[in-house]
Amino acid sequence: MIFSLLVYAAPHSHQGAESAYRFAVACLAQGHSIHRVFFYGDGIHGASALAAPPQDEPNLPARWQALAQAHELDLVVCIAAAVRRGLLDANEARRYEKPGHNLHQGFELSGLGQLAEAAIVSDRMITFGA
Amino acid sequence: MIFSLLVYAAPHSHQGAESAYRFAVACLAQGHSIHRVFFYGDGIHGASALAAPPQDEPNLPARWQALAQAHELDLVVCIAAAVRRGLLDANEARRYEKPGHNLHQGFELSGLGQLAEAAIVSDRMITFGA
Amino acid sequence: MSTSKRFLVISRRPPYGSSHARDALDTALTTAVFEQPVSMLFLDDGVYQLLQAQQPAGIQQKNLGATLSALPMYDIDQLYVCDSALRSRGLSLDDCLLPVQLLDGNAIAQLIRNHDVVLSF
Amino acid sequence: MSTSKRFLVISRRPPYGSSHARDALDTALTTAVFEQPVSMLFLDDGVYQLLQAQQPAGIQQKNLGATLSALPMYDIDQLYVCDSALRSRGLSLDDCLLPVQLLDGNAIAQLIRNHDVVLSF
Amino acid sequence: MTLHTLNRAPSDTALLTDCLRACSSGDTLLLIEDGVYCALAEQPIAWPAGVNVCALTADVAARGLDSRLASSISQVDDADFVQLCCEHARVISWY
Amino acid sequence: MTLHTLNRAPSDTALLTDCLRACSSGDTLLLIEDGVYCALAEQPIAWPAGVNVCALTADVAARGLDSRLASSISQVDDADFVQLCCEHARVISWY
Repeated sequence: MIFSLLVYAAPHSHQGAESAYRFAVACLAQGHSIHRVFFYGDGIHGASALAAPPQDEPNLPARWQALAQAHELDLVVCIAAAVRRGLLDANEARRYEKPGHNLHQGFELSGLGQLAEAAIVSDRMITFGA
Repeated sequence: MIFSLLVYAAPHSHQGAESAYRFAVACLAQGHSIHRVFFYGDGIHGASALAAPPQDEPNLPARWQALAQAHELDLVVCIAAAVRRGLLDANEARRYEKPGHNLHQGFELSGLGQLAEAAIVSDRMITFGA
Repeated sequence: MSTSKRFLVISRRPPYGSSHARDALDTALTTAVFEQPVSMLFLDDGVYQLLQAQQPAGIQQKNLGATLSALPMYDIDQLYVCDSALRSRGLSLDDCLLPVQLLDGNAIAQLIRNHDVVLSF
Repeated sequence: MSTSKRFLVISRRPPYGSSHARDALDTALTTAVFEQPVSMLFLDDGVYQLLQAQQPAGIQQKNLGATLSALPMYDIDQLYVCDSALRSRGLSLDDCLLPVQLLDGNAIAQLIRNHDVVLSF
Repeated sequence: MTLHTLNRAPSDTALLTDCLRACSSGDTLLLIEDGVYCALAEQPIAWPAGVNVCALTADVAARGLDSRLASSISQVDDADFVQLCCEHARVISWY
Repeated sequence: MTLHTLNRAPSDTALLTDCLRACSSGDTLLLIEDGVYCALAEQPIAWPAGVNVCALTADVAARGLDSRLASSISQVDDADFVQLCCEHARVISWY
C-alpha cells in the first residue's frame, strides 16, 4: 500500500514526532511504500539542520534523511509554517534577507497543496499530532 | 518592582509567546523593571534570528531585542532546550560542528540556573505557558 | 491526479490560543483549491471559532471569523457542527457567523464513513 | 544572591507524551543545585510520573522514573501528591516509586501559601 | 495571597479543577487567552468563595465574548494584569 | 471501517468523548502515547459496543503499565499498527 504521513508534532516537545518516525520504519519494513512525509505546524522543527540533541536522544532530522535516501520518500515541509517559525532554505533566506538557513538536507519547503496531493495519491494518510 | 518572565510557549503556535511580550511592555510602561526573560521548552523558538512571519503577524524575536535594548533587560534562552531543538549561537554551532547558527541578536544561551537566579532576585516571576 | 477524494477536516480547538484552528482552515482552503470536495466538522471548543464579533487586533492576530465567513466562496459549504458541543456551551445556530448543519453522535459517525480522508486539528 | 526563596514546582502532565514532566524535573534539580529549598507537587496526570517499572527504551526516551528516584539525593525530599489525583486513578502510595506525601485540596492551597515562587509545568 | 492565571477553556476540566482547588480566599484568578471562555454567562462556573475572578480584555474581545460574560466577572487590561501581580505575593500559571 | 488513534490520557474527557462518539461498530481504536492511560484496569472506560480497543506496546511499556491494563484491551506492536491502517479504510488521529 502507499502511505503518506502528516507530522504535526515537534521533536523533544511532543512524542508524536518520534512516533511518526517509528511508524514510517515499521511501514517500510513491511514492504509498503511511503509517498510523502509532510511536516506542518510545530512539526516543521523536525526538519532542522541545526538540532544537536544529547547522545541518548535521537536526531530525527538526520534519521528522516537517511530513511528518505534509502527508500526514496519525499520529505516536504509546509513553507508557510516553516518560514514564520524560522526554518528556511537558501532561497527563502535570500528572499527574506536572513543571515542563514537551517533546513536539513533531504527536506524541501513547499506549499500546503503537497499535503492535499499526498492524501489524493496515497491509500492511507496518517497524522501524528501534538 | 522587579519582574522576571518565563516564556514556555512558541510564537505562531501558542498565544503565550505573544501574551508574554505584551505583558512585558505593560510592565515597563508602568515603571517596573524586568530583570530577565527566560525562554524555555518550545519558548526558545521566540529567539530565532530566521523567523520571517507574514507582515500582519509580529516578529517577536525582533520586538524582544528592541525592548531589551531600550530597557536593558536580559534575554536568556535555556541552552539545553535550545540546542536539542536546533537553536544555536556561534559557539554552539562550532561545538556541535553545525553549518550555521540562528540565535537572534540580543539573546544569549545559558543554563537553567539563570531561571532560578531570576526567581531569586526578582519580586515576581510570571510564567507564560503553552 | 485524476482521482478525487472526499476530504473531511475536523477542527476541535478554540481560535487564537493555538494555531490549530488556523491550520485546519488553511488545510481545508488549500484542499478546495485542489478541486477536492471538502467538508468541515467543528467539535468541542472548535465551535467557538464560529462566534460572531471576533476582534483579535489587540492580540496581533488575523480575524479567523472573517476567513471562516469566506469558506462558501471557496465552495466549502458542507459545514457541520456537533450539536451537543454547541448546546453544552449555551450556544445556538443564531450565534454562528455562517450557516452550518447540526449533527448528533450517530450522524457524526455516519459523516466520517462518507469521507475518504479525515484530517483533524 | 544572598537571599533564599522557597520554590514549589508543580508538575501535572504525564511522562513521555510531552516534555513538560522532564522540564519540571530539570527545573527542580537545577534550583536545588542553587541551594534553594525546593518542593515538588504532582497533580492530575503528573502522578503517572511516579509509577514503577517505566521502560521507555522502546520510545527512545530517558527513564524519567529513574531521575525522579534520585530527587532525595539532591535534597529534594519535600514531595507532595494530590490524593484525589492518585485515588481517582485507582492508585495508592504503594504504586509510587519513591516516598511522597498525600495532600487534600485545603492542604494544597496551604502548601502554595508557604512558598515564595511557584513554577508550574 | 496568590494571583492565578488560567489560559485554557473550561473543557479542560482537570486544569480548572486543579486551579480552583489551589485557590485560597483572597486570591485572584485572572482568565487569559482561551481561559476567557471560563467567563461565559451561558456556562456558569461555581467559583470558590472569596476568590476574585477577572478576564483579560484583549482576549475577551479577540474571541467575540464582550457581550457574553457572566456579570460577576470584571474585565481588566494589561496594565491591571501587572498591577495584580504587584498586589499578590506570587503568581501561578495554570496552562 | 475506520482506525482511530488517540494519544491523550482520559483526563482529556472532551477528546475521549469526541473520539468515542465518532466510532462506528466495526471500527478499531488504537491507544498510543499518553492515550495508553485510557487502558488502565483501575479506571475502566465504557467502550462503545463493537469497537475493538488496543494499545501500542512500546507506549505501554514506557509508562510502566504492562501489568495494569484492562483485560479486554490487547497490546499491538508497530507492525500491527501498520497492518491496522491497511485493514481500515481511513485513519483518524485524535490528539
